[in-house]
Amino acid sequence: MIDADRLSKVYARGVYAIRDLSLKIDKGEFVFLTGPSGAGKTTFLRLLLREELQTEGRLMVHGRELASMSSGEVQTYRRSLGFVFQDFKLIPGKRVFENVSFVPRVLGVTVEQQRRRAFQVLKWVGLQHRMSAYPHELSGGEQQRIAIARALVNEPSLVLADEPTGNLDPDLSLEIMNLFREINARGTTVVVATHDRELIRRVGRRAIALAHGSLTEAV
Amino acid sequence: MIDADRLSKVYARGVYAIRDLSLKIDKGEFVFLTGPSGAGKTTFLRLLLREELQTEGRLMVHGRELASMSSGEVQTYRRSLGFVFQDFKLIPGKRVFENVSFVPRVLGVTVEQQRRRAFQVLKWVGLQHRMSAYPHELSGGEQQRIAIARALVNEPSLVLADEPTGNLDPDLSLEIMNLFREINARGTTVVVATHDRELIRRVGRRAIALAHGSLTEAV
Amino acid sequence: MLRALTYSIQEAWESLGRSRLSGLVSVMTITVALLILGAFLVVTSNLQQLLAAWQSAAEISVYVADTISPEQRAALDDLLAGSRAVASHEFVSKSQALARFRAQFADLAPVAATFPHNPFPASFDVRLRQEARQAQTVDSLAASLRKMAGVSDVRYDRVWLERLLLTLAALQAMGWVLAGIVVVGAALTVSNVVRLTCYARRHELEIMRLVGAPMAYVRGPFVMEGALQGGAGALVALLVLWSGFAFIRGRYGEMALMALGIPELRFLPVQLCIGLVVGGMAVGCAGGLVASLGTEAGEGLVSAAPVAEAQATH
Amino acid sequence: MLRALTYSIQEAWESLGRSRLSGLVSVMTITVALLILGAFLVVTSNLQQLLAAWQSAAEISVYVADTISPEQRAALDDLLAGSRAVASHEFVSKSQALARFRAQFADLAPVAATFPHNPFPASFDVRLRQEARQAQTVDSLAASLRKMAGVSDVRYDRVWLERLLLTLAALQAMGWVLAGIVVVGAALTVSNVVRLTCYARRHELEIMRLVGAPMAYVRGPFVMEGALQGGAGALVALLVLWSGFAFIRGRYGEMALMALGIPELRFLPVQLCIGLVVGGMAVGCAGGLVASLGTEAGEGLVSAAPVAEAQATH
Ligand SMILES: Nc1ncnc2c1ncn2[C@@H]1O[C@H](COP(=O)(O)OP(=O)(O)OP(=O)(O)O)[C@@H](O)[C@H]1O
Ligand SMILES: Nc1ncnc2c1ncn2[C@@H]1O[C@H](COP(=O)(O)OP(=O)(O)OP(=O)(O)O)[C@@H](O)[C@H]1O
Ligand SMILES: [Mg+2]
Ligand SMILES: [Mg+2]
Repeated sequence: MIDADRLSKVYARGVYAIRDLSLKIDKGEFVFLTGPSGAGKTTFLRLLLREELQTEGRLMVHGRELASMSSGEVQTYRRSLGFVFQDFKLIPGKRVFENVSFVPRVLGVTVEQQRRRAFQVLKWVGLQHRMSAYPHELSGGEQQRIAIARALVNEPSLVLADEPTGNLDPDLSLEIMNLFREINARGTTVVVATHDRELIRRVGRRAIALAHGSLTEAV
Repeated sequence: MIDADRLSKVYARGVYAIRDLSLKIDKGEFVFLTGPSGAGKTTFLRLLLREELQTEGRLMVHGRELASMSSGEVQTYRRSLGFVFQDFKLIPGKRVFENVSFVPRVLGVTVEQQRRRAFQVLKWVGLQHRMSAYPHELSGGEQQRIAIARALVNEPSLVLADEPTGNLDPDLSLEIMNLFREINARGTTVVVATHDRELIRRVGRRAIALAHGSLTEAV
Repeated sequence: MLRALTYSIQEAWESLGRSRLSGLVSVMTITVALLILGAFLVVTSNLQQLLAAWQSAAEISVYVADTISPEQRAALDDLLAGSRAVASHEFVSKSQALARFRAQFADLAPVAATFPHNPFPASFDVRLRQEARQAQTVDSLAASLRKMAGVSDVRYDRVWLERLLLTLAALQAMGWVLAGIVVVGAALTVSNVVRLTCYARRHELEIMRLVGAPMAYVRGPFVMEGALQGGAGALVALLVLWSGFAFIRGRYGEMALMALGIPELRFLPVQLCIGLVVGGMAVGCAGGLVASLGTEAGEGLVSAAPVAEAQATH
Repeated sequence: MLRALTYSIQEAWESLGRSRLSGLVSVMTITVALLILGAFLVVTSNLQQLLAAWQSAAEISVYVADTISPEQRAALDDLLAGSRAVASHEFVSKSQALARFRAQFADLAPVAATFPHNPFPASFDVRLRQEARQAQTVDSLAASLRKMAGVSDVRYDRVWLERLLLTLAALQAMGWVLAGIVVVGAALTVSNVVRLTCYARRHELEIMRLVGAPMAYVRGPFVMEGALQGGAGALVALLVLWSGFAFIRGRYGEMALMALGIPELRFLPVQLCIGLVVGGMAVGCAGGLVASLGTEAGEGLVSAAPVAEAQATH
């Protein structure tokens, strides 16, 4: 599914965020991406979203090289992804329900489908009762769960979650991970970046550890 | 130092974020505020910042009732605080160093004092080498550390930190907590909201646990 | 496609409803720009009537000797009819000239009564074409007329002619300057409105980009909102303009017609009104499109800070 | 306080430097608003000269019988001198009247030569005060003049008078309408610029509020930036206006003076120029102040979405 080959990403000022990274993630896998602050986790996920282009090396998803996609192909590719942003990126002017149903809506899904899916994912993250609140009326953890709901609403075939439990307590974190496991069981590939070693231990899936942009150990 | 008496905060739509909360924090204490997502931690800190006004009850800091302060007094009061926001609130258009020295600058500190203090706190959080980067060029954890540095730059007598380690790995989290402990040892009162039970256990200070806006247990 | 359209209309409508003050300011700004443009057009079109009225005054008088033969007169008539500089000409006989004097100078009626015989010469009153109204053309026409047999004198008011020329040129220059300022103002207005729209929609846009939404969805609401605002602005501008026009006409209309010698005070023709509304919508659409493009490219239009922020946390 | 000032200037300067395009658009918008205002003032002040020139034309002619006695003439003189409606009056003798006829109607010089004796009556040319220039006032003055001994006729051109009245009224009405539009436009412009400034500074402002920064620091940079932009806009507007004026004067100046009978084409007086610059800075300051107040209160000016966002994550 995901195949990185000697991948490097250099930002302005010569900062190596990813350096010579080679790794493979199979279709249907559930993988943790871990490592200290600034290790390159977000950068790797952003490369997978094709928000950034690598400086060197090759990054393939579904057997397609991301760097060589046309902008139309990027659109199509992104529609098959679900992304949980580290900073949530909720739309402040829209209610929770609209925030979640916004994605299927702009992808041209029918109105009933939009509502059905949005209800379902809000229920999954336990926030159906806060449906008509605005994001700024929610606590940090609640906002994070809305961000998770939005990533799942479109039944993506690949979920990329950047620190999705940073604002959640351990019990809730585990619940969310169980949700990811469920989705994963239905065939979706899941990549979760997290610092929470405890969580990784409790979920017990493969963890890829980065440090300074390179692999350190593959547990 | 901090004295809450039957404190309640009701948001619009009748959401009780804090309900009947009574607690005391002494001068020079180091206290954790914990509890599940939506327990009211942020709300309590925002009441302490006087960003919100309580609906019922009384909240005293330094023996002064916060609700009865004039807007001039609020200014003076806030200058004695250091606040780490859950969403960082860095200024996107300013470099890291400017972001940190911004606070002493707008409080009328001399230029050398500004630079000296800003250097010092950046060193504390281990980011003096990223001084001239813009916030969007930093990883989530790096941004969070800048937010912490900014809260400490003005040598506050009370530090309120909302989830300051949500984006940091366990080792770094402990380092930051050691920093807080150091400041605390010099007489500053510190209140840290966090989900990280492991961290609380390792730091070993008093923890106030909230749930649904009320105390559950005081460890 | 239909779904994208529905979406665009819904979003535009919602956005207008949500940020009412902001939308109002945008609409009012467009209104003012179009109002100035419209007022300019109304004044211009009425001034043109005024100029036309002025131009119908006789401009060259060709005095004819009392002894002119019918052939000479016919030759003169032919020359004037054949000249490309002449718009029209008219023969004024001796008795007509006397009658005209009596009518114009009623004060001197007793004087006229004392004339032993009619002292006024017959003449041709010649009106010039607008294009030909240049001092040299007139001079050369006058010179060739003077050479004709039976012509006693050719007179024309050079000062009046130059005043007319000058007034036309000044009006034209002022018109161009005003039009230029209005265009710059309108462009700035639209760019300000567009930047505000960009700011207001940046979160939606970022999400759309990141989930791979089709362009129709990304740009649609912008274009729709622009069109709605532009159209509304144009309608309001027309309404205000018409009210102002009706008020002025009601108060000064009759007098204006009498005094200025204009047949009627004219409002903008219907086609131009429709044109203004369509133009307003088009400008709004274009602004919206630029806004959507600008935000996509993620630079320039919005100042440095917000762009940085759009890419904020990594 | 000094430190706050330094800070304000630094921040304002930095902010202008950072968002160059944005600052440029703001300055240009202010420029256009002041340009329209300035052009309006220049045109108005020159039109006033034109009106003054028109007004100096005689408005009432009081014809005097050839048989008038010196006492009667003195009585008439006194009446006119004492009337509050009269600006000035001048006696035109019979021979002056004849000379005037010869000069004005050179065509009819041969006719004049045939007159057995001077047929023109002597008269008083009366000019009216602007305030008195109302049909009724003139009518009653004329009536009382007619009753005087030795007066053979009182003539005044009602059409001309009404035309003058009408033109004045129309110009005034147009002036008010234009001024109104310009004021609304300027207000909208400033509000747009202010909203953009609010957006650009919202992060700084929030932090300042939350750390208890003194008001001088919160508002200073806004006010400074507004003042700089307003001042720059005013200067550019004056420059453009002066260039335009110099161009028009260079090209049509001489003719204009001759044709329109204005003593000179005037630019704005120096005081008004300074006033415009100071006014631009004041408007900028005021806009900045409103922006800082608006952002503090955290509502209204900025549309719903960004406000929500300012309070985003809890
Ligand atoms: N746009 C950018 N320009 C320059 N440097 C950048 C940029 N984005 C990230 N970096 C740098 O690249 C490195 C890796 O960043 P990245 O965001 O991938 O880390 P991360 O593993 O997600 O860290 P965290 O756990 O703190 O979120 C960091 O040192 C960061 O400062
Ligand atoms: N402005 C608001 N309007 C309405 N409800 C709000 C508002 N802010 C917070 N709430 C609600 O109040 C409750 C407490 O929120 P608070 O932010 O204090 O929780 P928290 O303990 O900080 O949670 P987290 O750990 O997820 O950040 C939540 O249920 C939240 O939805
Ligand atoms: Mg990260
Ligand atoms: Mg919180």
